[in-house]
Amino acid sequence: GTTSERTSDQPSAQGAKACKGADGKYVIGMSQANVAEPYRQRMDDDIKAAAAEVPQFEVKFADAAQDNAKQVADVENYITQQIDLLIISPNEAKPLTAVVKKAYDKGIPVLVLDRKVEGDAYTGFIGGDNVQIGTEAGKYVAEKVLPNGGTVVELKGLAGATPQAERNQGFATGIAANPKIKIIATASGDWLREKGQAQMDALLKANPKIDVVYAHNDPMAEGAYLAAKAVGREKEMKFIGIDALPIPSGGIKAVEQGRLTATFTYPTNGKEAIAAAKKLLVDCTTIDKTQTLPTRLIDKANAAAIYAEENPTG
Amino acid sequence: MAEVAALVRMARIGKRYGGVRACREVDFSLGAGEVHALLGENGAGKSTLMKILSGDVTDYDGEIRINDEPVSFGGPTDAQAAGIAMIHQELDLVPGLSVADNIFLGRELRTPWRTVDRRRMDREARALLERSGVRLDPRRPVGELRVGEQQLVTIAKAISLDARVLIMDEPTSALTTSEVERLFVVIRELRRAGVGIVYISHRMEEIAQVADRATVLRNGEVVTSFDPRKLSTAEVVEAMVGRPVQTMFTTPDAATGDELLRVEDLALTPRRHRPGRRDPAGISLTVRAGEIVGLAGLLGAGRTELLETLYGVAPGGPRSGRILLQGKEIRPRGPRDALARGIGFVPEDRRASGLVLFHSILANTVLSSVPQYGRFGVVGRRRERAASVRMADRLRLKFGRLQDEVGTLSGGNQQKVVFGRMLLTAPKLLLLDEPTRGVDIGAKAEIYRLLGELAGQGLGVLLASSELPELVGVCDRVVVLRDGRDVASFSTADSGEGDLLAAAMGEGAVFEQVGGPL
Amino acid sequence: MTDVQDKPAAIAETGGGVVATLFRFQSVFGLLAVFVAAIIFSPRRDGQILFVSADNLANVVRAVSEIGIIAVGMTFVILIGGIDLSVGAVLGLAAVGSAVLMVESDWGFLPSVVVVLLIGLVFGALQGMATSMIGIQSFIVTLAGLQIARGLARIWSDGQGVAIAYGDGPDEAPESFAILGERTFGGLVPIPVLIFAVVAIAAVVFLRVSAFSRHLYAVGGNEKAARLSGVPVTRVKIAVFAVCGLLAALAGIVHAVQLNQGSPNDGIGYELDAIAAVVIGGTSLAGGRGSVAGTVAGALLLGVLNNILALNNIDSNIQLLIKGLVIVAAAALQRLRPTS
Amino acid sequence: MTDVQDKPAAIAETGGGVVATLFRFQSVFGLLAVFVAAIIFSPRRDGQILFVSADNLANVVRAVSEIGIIAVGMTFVILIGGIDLSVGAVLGLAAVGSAVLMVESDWGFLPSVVVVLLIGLVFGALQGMATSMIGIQSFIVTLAGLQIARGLARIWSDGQGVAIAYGDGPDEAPESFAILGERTFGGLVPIPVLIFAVVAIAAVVFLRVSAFSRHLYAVGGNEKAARLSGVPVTRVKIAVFAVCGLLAALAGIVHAVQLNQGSPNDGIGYELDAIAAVVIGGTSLAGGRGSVAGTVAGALLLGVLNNILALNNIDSNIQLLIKGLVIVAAAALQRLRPTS
Ligand SMILES: Nc1ncnc2c1ncn2[C@@H]1O[C@H](COP(=O)(O)OP(=O)(O)OP(=O)(O)O)[C@@H](O)[C@H]1O
Ligand SMILES: Nc1ncnc2c1ncn2[C@@H]1O[C@H](COP(=O)(O)OP(=O)(O)OP(=O)(O)O)[C@@H](O)[C@H]1O
Ligand SMILES: [Mg+2]
Ligand SMILES: [Mg+2]
Repeated sequence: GTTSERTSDQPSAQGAKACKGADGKYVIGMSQANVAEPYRQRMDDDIKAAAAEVPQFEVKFADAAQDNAKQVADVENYITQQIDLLIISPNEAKPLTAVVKKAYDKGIPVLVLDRKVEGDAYTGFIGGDNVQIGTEAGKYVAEKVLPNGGTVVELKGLAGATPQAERNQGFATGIAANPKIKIIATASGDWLREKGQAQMDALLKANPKIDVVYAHNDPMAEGAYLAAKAVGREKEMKFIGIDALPIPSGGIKAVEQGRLTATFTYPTNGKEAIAAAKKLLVDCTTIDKTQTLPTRLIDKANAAAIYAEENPTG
Repeated sequence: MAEVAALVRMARIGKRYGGVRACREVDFSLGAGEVHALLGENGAGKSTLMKILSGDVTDYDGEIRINDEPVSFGGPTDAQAAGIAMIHQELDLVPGLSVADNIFLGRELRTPWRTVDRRRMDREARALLERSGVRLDPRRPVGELRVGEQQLVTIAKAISLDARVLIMDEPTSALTTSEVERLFVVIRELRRAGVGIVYISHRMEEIAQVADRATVLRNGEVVTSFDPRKLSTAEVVEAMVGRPVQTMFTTPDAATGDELLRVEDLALTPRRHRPGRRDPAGISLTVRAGEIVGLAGLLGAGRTELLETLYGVAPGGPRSGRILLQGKEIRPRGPRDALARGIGFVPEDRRASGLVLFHSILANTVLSSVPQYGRFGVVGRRRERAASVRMADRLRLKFGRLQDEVGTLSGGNQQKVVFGRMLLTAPKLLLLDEPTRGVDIGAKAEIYRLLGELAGQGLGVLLASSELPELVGVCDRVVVLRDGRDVASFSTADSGEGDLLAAAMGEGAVFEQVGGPL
Repeated sequence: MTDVQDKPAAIAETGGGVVATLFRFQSVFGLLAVFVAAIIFSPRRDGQILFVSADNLANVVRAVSEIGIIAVGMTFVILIGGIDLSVGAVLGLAAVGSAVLMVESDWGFLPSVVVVLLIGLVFGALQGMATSMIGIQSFIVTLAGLQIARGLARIWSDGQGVAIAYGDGPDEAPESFAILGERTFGGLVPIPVLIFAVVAIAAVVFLRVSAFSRHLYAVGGNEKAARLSGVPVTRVKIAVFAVCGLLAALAGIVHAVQLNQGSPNDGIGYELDAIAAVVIGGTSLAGGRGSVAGTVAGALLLGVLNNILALNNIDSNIQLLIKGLVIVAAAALQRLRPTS
Repeated sequence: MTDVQDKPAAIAETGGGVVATLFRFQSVFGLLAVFVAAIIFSPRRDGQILFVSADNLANVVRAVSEIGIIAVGMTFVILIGGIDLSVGAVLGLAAVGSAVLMVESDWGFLPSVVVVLLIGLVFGALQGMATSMIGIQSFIVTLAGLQIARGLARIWSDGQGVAIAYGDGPDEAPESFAILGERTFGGLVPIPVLIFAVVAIAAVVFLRVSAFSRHLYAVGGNEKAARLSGVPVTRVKIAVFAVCGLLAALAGIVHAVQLNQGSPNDGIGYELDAIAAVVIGGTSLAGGRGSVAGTVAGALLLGVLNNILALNNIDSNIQLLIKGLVIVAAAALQRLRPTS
């Protein structure tokens, strides 16, 4: 990064200068880490939908395709275009810190979604808490699903991804309350449905008794379900996922249709980001530096209702 | 000459390649049942003219008439449909396919279920091959055949087309005398059946044997047309080259020096057997400084393999016997090692193993010697240019500019480039494998003159050739190989082609003198 | 690229006799070695070797069936001296296509499948035209094709996976489609495996008996010779790329039915797996030599390897290392085959 | 694969004269076209063309510097008729290596950089040996190399990105390293751009003047002929793969410093971008012809294209389509270069 300009003494980036009130027209740049992940595609969609409600806003989207360097370039291009506000969902924290700071120092308000950047050179962070989600999932298994103990296999996300580590760590904390629960195997499904399926094929083979499959996201849980179904063992075990995307191929539908037992929402924050942008640009107020959205348990009881709630127009 | 029943008539044919005019205003005709020889130096435009006739080259000026009907071919298939088949100079075969598949490529025989009738193809291929006098398993992949065998396959393929016009572009360049004889039998049969044949060759003695008429091209133009039985070789050559060429062959120079190379009972058992390879199985010979020693033998006698072993590129495996260079035993480990010891090698298949066809003449000429023209790993541009210009002059290379792609040169001139590359390494011993294959008679004379000159300076030469006149004319001594062994050695001062052939074919073989008056 | 070090070798499909048989045997040599290793290293339960249980073997083959189907098409393309990097993306496009047509557009089973296969066919044919008629190297044409197919799939699906539920309703796919994902022959053989087997056998037979296959080998072995012999080179190339696209689309359908969804991100990186299967199977990237039988062996080798690593729960990073080394070893084994 | 349809063309580095000049001109032709298009389609603000602002141009070149450095090495490999799919993974390995050595192992700037470069060199050389000495096709060797390098990077970094902070502390990297990411010449030229320029110029000069380059072209043009002419083919191949690995490692260092971290997932897919740059630059995948100048033009073309699409905020899916089409168009343009 560029280290020459360390002048973040102007508080304008807090929104003061950027704010032109309700008469202004605002171009918002949204830098997405990777739309190939359904969760992030949904985040873009949520932002698009929410921004459509704000006539002053025009949102542009860029996709870094999971490449830090590409995302740096995307943000730099936004700076060149002199956008009015940057929303970024960083691929990784550290590599994007410098360029986010650069935008912020230039007076562009920055909203960071889902994954934090380092330092405090941004206007606001909105995100979920993966450790907490993992803990909730663990507690749910420990208290509701296997109160008398049992065996769990864990399908992890891509090695090296932060949420993977956090969802793993949180879950361990969550089940710690019930020492009769044993994680008998873990495997890496790289967030992918087919990878989850292939790994589960082998896990089923190697483990005659599995009570719960905990997957770090819904697609892997679905893949595991398909693998179990193929050998007729899907009824023997419960499948728990994370993300609960309110889309047809998402986890909420899977719970509603009985494939998954439960899933936990990982909010996309899209709606909240536009709301925060509106506060900054149109209302000329300030926002909280950090806004953590809670997770929600989705089970058979509430799945249909929540799906409808998240997709108001159909 | 009876011009009455002209099967093919080409009028005012012109073709340019960039600045090169390969053909200009060429008139050419061919009658049914006629064997029409096409002669000319390398680059005279023979192949180009015939590629035009066979539909391979489609953008040209002039007119072609078949049976007095004007035709215009969009590709080789059209020409084949019109009854014109061509044996290409650069054996165009598919290495991975079997002999039979190659012969019937593009017009496979089918079963009633439209599938390939492999059995019938094999049978017919075998019959075709036998007709040209070859015993080859039609199921063998062409890639593992010798160059000579491949040439026979292309001949069989062309014959199988049952064409009315058969163009043979240097069909015998890799064949030895006995296979050539068989081919001539076939040609005579075809002629009797009314097929018109265009025969291109640089082997003058063949022309008189088979051709009814000959046309000479020079620089893309027709210079003369004549009855080959009525002209002497010297007159023909003069027509081709445009000036009188004196002695074809250098007189053997008896003044030889010390022993340069001694091979003692060399035998090699490759670790991995390759079908069709004939590795040395007990060869002894010597080459003295200033001596040109020939290697004679039939197709597959093991000449190429001997040269490869001496150059260090033979397959690995236990070997017996010794190789001594200037009295010291050596075990050539590879081309670099051999070159460092002063052994140079000109391989037999220049396109596959000699040249980078799309690189410049310059780059190809200096490839083996480039590091020596500069310092610190930097190329000395001026010196390498000078060296390659010098070599081009010395070999009388016919070319446009040094930057031109070597692949655009005519075959003989390509051969000179490979030759020149080795000379630039200043070898003590030169291993030549069919060095004049496809080289015109004028250029051959140059090469022979050069060999004589180099021998005079103390270079030793081991020359494998299938052309008996060349062996007899150029070499001081000829060693005959058969089945990987040396079976005889002759001094050319007191033996002729007949002796060589008899030795090559083995005992009891009846030898019939080839070559009539020319 | 021409790796010129490639030594000549008999080709299995056209050469006859002992050499060819030997070579065919060699092409499954690596597979045998890996298979034996898998048995040795397989975890056991109650004395039973888990790896060789019918269930597990069915899983292994099911898991490779998609790559296998793609690899058959890739074999053709590589035989003519080309390469097709777009197959993974075409798979994704086809998966999305089947899902969207059946679920969102409410088409029937047959029309959906036919249209999706046609899309693959046409996409492949277009790539074949670009490479054979304009003369752009196929690597670059299909690299572009990859991006284009991926882009189309994203646009068609709005970037999200399209879930496939079965039934007669408006947003449901016909039950007949689901059959493609089930098992047959007493629940032993998954239909995808059956499809793969049919494709592979058809390809092997086709290469042995058809005249077209001679043309295909000729185009890859010596294009000029092929042209001079009257082989319709351009047509052969277009046909081969079209078939490769068609098979990629077929794999996409199989993919969608197995995962109950079509996602634009399906099949990322499959092209490399398919190429690995082909090359491990002994087909030369220089074109002109190789066989579908070898490719099937190569695909199974990769499948067995993946399975045994997963059964033993090897750390995913170590898996990467082992897979890399086994691929090199398998390719090195290929070099031992008898050369001409 | 040999795309045999490749027409012969003069080669730039060894031939001289008009044809060569023309060819060199042709290889930047596509770049010029895209550049002009970029100016035309650039958004403007206050009458200023955003695309041509010094800042933006610096960004464009900085963004391509890593791919550019890799593509230079890739050019060498492709010139000898090989391919290197491992470069992206080696970049990741090198990025992880620099971060781990400097931050976790507390090494100094120079030793870290030297060791990381050596790792790239040795990794490349090993791949060169596998392809030249065992004779496995480079596609497969480096496909395996990709997995191995990626696996090693994951293991070395425990699967996590290693953040780079600067300072004298135990868990901090030396400030001297940070300089590699800064700008020079009045804050205008980013150092990565400078490194890329130096590498490119050195490579161009090297290919024009060195005797080694003759050997390199000859190996790619006709390996058998080169061997028989006394060219040390094996050594040339090993050297070329080693240099390619070295440059990939250099790109990895540049990557790490620019992103302030080394992550094992860095550089995924970069190999395809690099190959695209090489081929758009007019180098034939069949080996033996091409130039580094063309590659630089190709890399810049891709960079300008990416930039102008982003500046216009083209939808990322449409971007995929456009990029695919432009790559094909650029390659088709190459076909127009003067043939023999
Ligand atoms: N494809 C080509 N591109 C450029 N020039 C060519 C090409 N083919 C032939 N030429 C040139 O055309 C001329 C005639 O070549 P041609 O091959 O017809 O000669 P030839 O008489 O057959 O010679 P040879 O006896 O050596 O075979 C030569 O100067 C040659 O360099
Ligand atoms: N089965 C084979 N596999 C690999 N290389 C072969 C095979 N057969 C022949 N060769 C090589 O092919 C070349 C051509 O053989 P060639 O046609 O020259 O035989 P020849 O010259 O007619 O006979 P001679 O052995 O007398 O030289 C030689 O380099 C030889 O080593
Ligand atoms: Mg000729
Ligand atoms: Mg020979």
